[in-house]
Amino acid sequence: MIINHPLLGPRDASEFVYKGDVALIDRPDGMETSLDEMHDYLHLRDNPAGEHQELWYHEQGDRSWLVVTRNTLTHEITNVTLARDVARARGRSR
Amino acid sequence: MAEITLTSIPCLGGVDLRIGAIRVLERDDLALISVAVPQEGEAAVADALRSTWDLPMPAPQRVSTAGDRSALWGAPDQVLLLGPRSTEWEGEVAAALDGKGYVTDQTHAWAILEVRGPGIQAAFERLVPLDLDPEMFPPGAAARTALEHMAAIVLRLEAERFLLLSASSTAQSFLHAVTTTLTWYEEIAPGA
Amino acid sequence: MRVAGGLIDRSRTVKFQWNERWMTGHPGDTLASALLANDIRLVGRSFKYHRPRGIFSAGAEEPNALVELGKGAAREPNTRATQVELTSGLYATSQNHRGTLGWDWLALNDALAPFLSAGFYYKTFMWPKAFWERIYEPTIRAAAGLGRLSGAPDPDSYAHGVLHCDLLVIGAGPAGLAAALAGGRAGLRVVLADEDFQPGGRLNAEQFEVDGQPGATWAAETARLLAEMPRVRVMPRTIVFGVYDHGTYGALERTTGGGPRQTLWKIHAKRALLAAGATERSIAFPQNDRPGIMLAGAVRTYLNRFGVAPAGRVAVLTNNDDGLRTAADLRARGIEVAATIDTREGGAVVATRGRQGLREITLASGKRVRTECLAVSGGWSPNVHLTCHHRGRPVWRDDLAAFVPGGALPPGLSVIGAAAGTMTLAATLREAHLAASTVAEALGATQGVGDPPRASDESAAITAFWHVKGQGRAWVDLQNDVTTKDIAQSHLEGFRAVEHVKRYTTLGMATDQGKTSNVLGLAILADVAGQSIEQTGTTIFRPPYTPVAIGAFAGRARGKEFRPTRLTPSHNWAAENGADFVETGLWLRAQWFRRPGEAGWRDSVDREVRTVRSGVGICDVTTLGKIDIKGRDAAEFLDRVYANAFLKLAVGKTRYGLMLREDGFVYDDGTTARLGEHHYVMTTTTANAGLVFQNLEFARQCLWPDLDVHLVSVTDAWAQFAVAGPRSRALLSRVVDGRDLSNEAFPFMACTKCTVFGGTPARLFRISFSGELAYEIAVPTRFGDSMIRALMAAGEDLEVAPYGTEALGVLRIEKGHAAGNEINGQTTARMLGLGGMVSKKKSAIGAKLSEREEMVREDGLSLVGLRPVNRAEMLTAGAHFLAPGDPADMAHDQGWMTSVAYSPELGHSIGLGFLKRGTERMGETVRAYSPVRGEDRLVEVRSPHHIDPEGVRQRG
Amino acid sequence: MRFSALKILREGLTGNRGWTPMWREPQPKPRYKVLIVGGGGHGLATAYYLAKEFGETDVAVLEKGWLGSGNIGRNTTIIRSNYLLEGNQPFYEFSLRLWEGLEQDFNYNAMVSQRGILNLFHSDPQRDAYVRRGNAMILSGADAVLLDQGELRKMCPFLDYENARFPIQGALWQPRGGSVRHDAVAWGYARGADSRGVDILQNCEVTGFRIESGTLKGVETSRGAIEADKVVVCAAGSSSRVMALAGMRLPIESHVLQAFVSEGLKPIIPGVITFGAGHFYVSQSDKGGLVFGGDIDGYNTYAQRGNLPVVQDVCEGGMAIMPMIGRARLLRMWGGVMDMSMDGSPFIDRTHIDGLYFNGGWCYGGFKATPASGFCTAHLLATDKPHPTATQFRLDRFRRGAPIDEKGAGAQANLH
Repeated sequence: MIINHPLLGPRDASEFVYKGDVALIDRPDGMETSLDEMHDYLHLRDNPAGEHQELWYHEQGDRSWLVVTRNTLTHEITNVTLARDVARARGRSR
Repeated sequence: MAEITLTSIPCLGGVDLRIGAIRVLERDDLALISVAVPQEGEAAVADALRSTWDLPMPAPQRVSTAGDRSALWGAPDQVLLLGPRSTEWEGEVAAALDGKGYVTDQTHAWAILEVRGPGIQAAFERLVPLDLDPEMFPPGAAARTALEHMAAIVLRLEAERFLLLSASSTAQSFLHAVTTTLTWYEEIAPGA
Repeated sequence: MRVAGGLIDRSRTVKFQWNERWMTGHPGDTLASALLANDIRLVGRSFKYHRPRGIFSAGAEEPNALVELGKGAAREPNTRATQVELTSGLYATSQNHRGTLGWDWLALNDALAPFLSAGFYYKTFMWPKAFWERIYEPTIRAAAGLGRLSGAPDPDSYAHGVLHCDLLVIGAGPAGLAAALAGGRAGLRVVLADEDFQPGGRLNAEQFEVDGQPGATWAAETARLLAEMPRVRVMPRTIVFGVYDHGTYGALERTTGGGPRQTLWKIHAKRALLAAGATERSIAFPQNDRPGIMLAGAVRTYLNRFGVAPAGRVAVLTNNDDGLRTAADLRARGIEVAATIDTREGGAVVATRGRQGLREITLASGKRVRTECLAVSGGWSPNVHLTCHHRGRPVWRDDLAAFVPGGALPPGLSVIGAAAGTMTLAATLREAHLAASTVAEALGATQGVGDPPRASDESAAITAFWHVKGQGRAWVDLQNDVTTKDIAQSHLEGFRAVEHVKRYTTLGMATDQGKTSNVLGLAILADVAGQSIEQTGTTIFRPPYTPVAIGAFAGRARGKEFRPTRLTPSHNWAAENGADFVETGLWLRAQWFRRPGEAGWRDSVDREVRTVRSGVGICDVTTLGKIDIKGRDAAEFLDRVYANAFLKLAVGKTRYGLMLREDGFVYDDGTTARLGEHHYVMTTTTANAGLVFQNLEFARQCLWPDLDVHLVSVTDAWAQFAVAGPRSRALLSRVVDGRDLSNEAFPFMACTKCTVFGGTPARLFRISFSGELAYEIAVPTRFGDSMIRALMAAGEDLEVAPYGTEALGVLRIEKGHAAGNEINGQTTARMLGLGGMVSKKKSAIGAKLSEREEMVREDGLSLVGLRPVNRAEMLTAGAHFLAPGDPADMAHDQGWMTSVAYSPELGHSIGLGFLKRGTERMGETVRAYSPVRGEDRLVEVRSPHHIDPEGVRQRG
Repeated sequence: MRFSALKILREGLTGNRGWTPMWREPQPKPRYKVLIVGGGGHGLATAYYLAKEFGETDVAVLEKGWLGSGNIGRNTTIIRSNYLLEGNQPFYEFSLRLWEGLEQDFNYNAMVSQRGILNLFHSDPQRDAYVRRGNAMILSGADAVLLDQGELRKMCPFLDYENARFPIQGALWQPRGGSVRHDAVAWGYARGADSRGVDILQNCEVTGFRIESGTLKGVETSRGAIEADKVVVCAAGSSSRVMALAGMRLPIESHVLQAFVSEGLKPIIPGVITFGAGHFYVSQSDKGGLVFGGDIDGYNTYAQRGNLPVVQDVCEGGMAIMPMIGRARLLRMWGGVMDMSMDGSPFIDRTHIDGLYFNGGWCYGGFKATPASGFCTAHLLATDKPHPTATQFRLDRFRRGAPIDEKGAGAQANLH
């Protein structure tokens, strides 16, 4: 696979480490989080057969975490963005 | 214990060899300093680099150069400064940045090989996974990648002159990978 | 036998050996053509019945002519003689026979064939039960298999490479050459790969003309033109074997000359054109498997390209016009055509004779014809293989009686020429030219592509004909001995899905992957089932297109180069000083330092431990992960990634940090030192250094993107040494420049930047893994070698000695520090006795889920120390704990021994382990039961802190 | 029809014309007591044991393609019971025992071949971990032998003892481990279930569940609606997709595991061998092919194919321990879609929907589990109680904090 890094251009996927569903960004922080919320965040995945947004880490590159939109049936990649930007857009900050 | 002073020993013993037409030598004379750019601090770092050394901020996958100093793009919030090795430089960089960036000397984390000579781009086809076509990777380009299971930075100085950086702990394995590649290239395409 | 013509170099002779006989051929020959030139007809045996087999094809589709190449460690089994370039001294032998090739005892199977029909083995060999493994299976295994591996390491090397191009053209036949030419003229970066050593494909095998020249001449000329284009790379001997994601193609190049035997290329191509041609298939008729029965196109290849006639007299059986050309070409070379049998005119072959080589065929009319070769053409199947690698499904075309590419092709791949079902030359050339022009335009090329090459279209009309029904077996898969009867039986038994038939009969599962048999088998199945081929479906092809050596996939990564080796800065010094090294992840670390007079490793380790406990020892601990953490929010960041509190760590202080995974289990531990207002240095375990860094990056980029915190791995930047033992302060006081190291000025857990030996920058930490007064001192890596020598010199009068990982382990077990054996990803902080460290005041990573009910059970496991009741006994790790008197079963399992050591200080063996309710059971005796070691010991439960439980020494 | 040597002899002498179909091709009935979604190994085994052990024959197996077309048709055929944890080991030992009597039980030769499995170790800590594992195996009634390098050399002289990057110190050996002809398992179970009255409905894809106020009523399929009292989903690889039709989210990701087979070779590898310092395992089939594999590709996918880096990684592992295979050629590579669970262990459990049961999350260990999985699922369906060896395969175990995490990799599916 080739991941088209938004800053570095196409790179072989073997330079990257895969983590999984982009929802892992949405960690329920804070003391008032319930065990169930935390359980669901960590364990339950949509696992779609089709378009999937997922986290990849450019370990053998610039160490950026990326959000890759990839079809799990065809492996076609339609979008790649820096995860930091996605995280901010999803409301994460400090 | 004033009578003892420590000496710096090159990672690869200052290796300098020729394989066919290609020369491989260790560059133990270079220093590498990481400058991390604080949140919202990019302009300040850029100012400092420009005003102190006339170094522009490098674009991704590129190197900017002024005299014997270069700045490599390292990550979205990191610049790597490459220059002549001296004990003072980290201090100099820290002084120049004056708190505008976080400075970490990385000189000793890396072993640096200079590899140059005719045919090098073809030889590197069996080593470097990047597209080294001059249109894609011209002199002044630099990229981090992995080769033979080792992290590396590949920097093109001239059309047929590269710097290869590898972690200092794997320097021996890295050198082996490079020399094997060049030896094979010589055997497969003698004199090319 | 040789005839005139061909593309071989008759001015030179090449000597080679076949089954220990010296023979000659010419440069340009394949092993197969040279064997035929030497009138060798019998070359192998089939898999199941050990039927005699002769050369069947002239290419990658060869099912029969599999040979062992080379001898000794270099022996290469199952090599298709049709693809072996003849070289001087080549050594080839036949394979898969017991006895000689001519007298193969296993041919007895053929006589038993009625009882060995499809799937027979599923229905028998079940009684008595024990006989399967003792008798039946060993017998079957010994008879099965094809060639032999040498059993010795492959003596050759293999390279890997990566190529990038605009256009990859797969196949250098007429379509591929025309496409590459157009692409090259347009200025594209083109790679033209072909499995053959001679570009041209079928042009070399036929009598066609292109641009007014003989086809082979045009091919050679075009290849030369292409090779001169700077952005075009012509790669003969290169087989593109697989299509992977996003325009990545796997290709294998057989290297000539020195260096690696083969290069495995990963080719990244923006576009690719598949010009892989087509493969001829046979017709099923009774006894159609004899040596001498060949594909008609292959006969033309041998004749026109190699100047070889398979026999002096040849008959032709065809269902299409292309097959008829074989007869014409034979006649043109003066070879007698014994019969031309066209199924479209009702012709058929109903029987054949000649056990080890064809002698005679019987026609439908009953007429017997003497012939030593029968050239058969059942039509051509486009080589759609690569189009299926993304699970595209070929579609049937009745007019061609063939499958053509269909379904979803791999993105960026188009198909041209015969591979696309374009079966005539002029049309192929036009199509290829157009396809390359389209690619050039799409990629924005501006230069002209020139005109397409010209040729005339020959006739390729075909009327499907598959099967001559009659007496005797008719083979479909020649290598695996699958006959039409097997397919019929499979259908009878309910195996009706194509995949069921394939799996039940083994059709198409031989080394040729059914290149000549799949479509024929499918047609037979359709016939048996009374349905069309379309309704019957098809199997798809998987990579690789042709088999690829495992060594080629591995490349250089073998032996000591399997993975890179990381060396510590003191490696050379250690090697000079008697160190034995041990692999720790990628690192090589000194395990112990053997001194003269020490009989075994235990002597060395015991001495090293005593040195640390009573004097001063030095250990290279560079391998621990080191991460510089900087930024305005570094403290806040650390407080969130560590389970224990970090906000209030003062500058100049170090703290033990416990890191959990988000699921609440312990991930890693280490110390973090605050060297400046916004500067920390974190240490991780050796094993987890990379993973922890990755997780920290995740936390800073994805969880809290606006924290100002920055990470740099400095593991390789600093040579770090533990200096441990009561005399460590004395030693370091001589080393560190101008600093008071007294307990008051530099207490336990202090840290500082400093210089050593008159100015070399350093970092000093007062931390202890051994439980003794101890420090770790770091200098820039290149000074590491000098540093260890200087430390040893400076401490000579203190009797300083180095210690290795083994002593390090003993020291930490004595002290009761958990390490990798305890922190293995299944451990909670509570189990380690560190439950209290997990702060409830903050939602650090893992804090929440560490509270789950099963993880806080009162009767859970906890870390304890152990010693043998009989102090003379040696404990071993991995023993399970049982209460004395309990039965030894899973239900009564109470934990296990994680680590053991011999404590020179205590004079007996000690251990650490996890025991149910362990903390409540001090003083109890339990069984340490290790049946795989044949051990069963009584051990006493005690505190994990075997020595100095109050920690006086490290604070002293 | 009962198979025997005599039957083969008789048929051979009469032209092999008397064989009959292995299974019927029935039309779906409007209603069954039990529906099994998935005609792979686990689904067919469940049907077989339901009929044979629990007398329940009002059962249909719904298979979207041809029977055995899932992972039972694309795996590396290894059987073993060399697990570490209490939640797993007794179950896999039960499975191995069922394998040992399987062929006589269902009168079909699936070539269960107990030539042993060797787990190589390369360091002292790894040896210690294998000692712990071997002891756990013995405590649960399985067999385990610790081999030092000398003993290993006698069994496998071809391993690289001299020049390996990670020295081969010895192995944990389970003599009863081995391999099985995988397709034959599906066929044997299908035949056994069919002959007891179970309907195997091929080309019958489940497209929805009928659930009324928390109770399952039946399923919609490509061949019409079918009512049932109980439905169990045994569709590993597609578990998330199928269970999503019932509105459930699972602690599972789908990943591809590639597998490889070489050209046929004369026998050279005695049993199963696994590399302890990299990703590689290998055995040699009765036909002579080296059957091998390694790690999953590591990204979510439903495509039954993988990519080159893992192919290379696996072959590197092979060359690292047995450099003689350099000249053996890789003949075929393929991929199977795995249910990778968050702790690497499976589920056999009820769901919160009355009448809906779930069997999945087998990661890449599903083949060896086939008999016990079928048996325990049948047990759960028939008695509504978990089988004693499968009590921990619960869907709520992460909520309770009781993962069965053999590798200690945590809630990261692709690391198991």
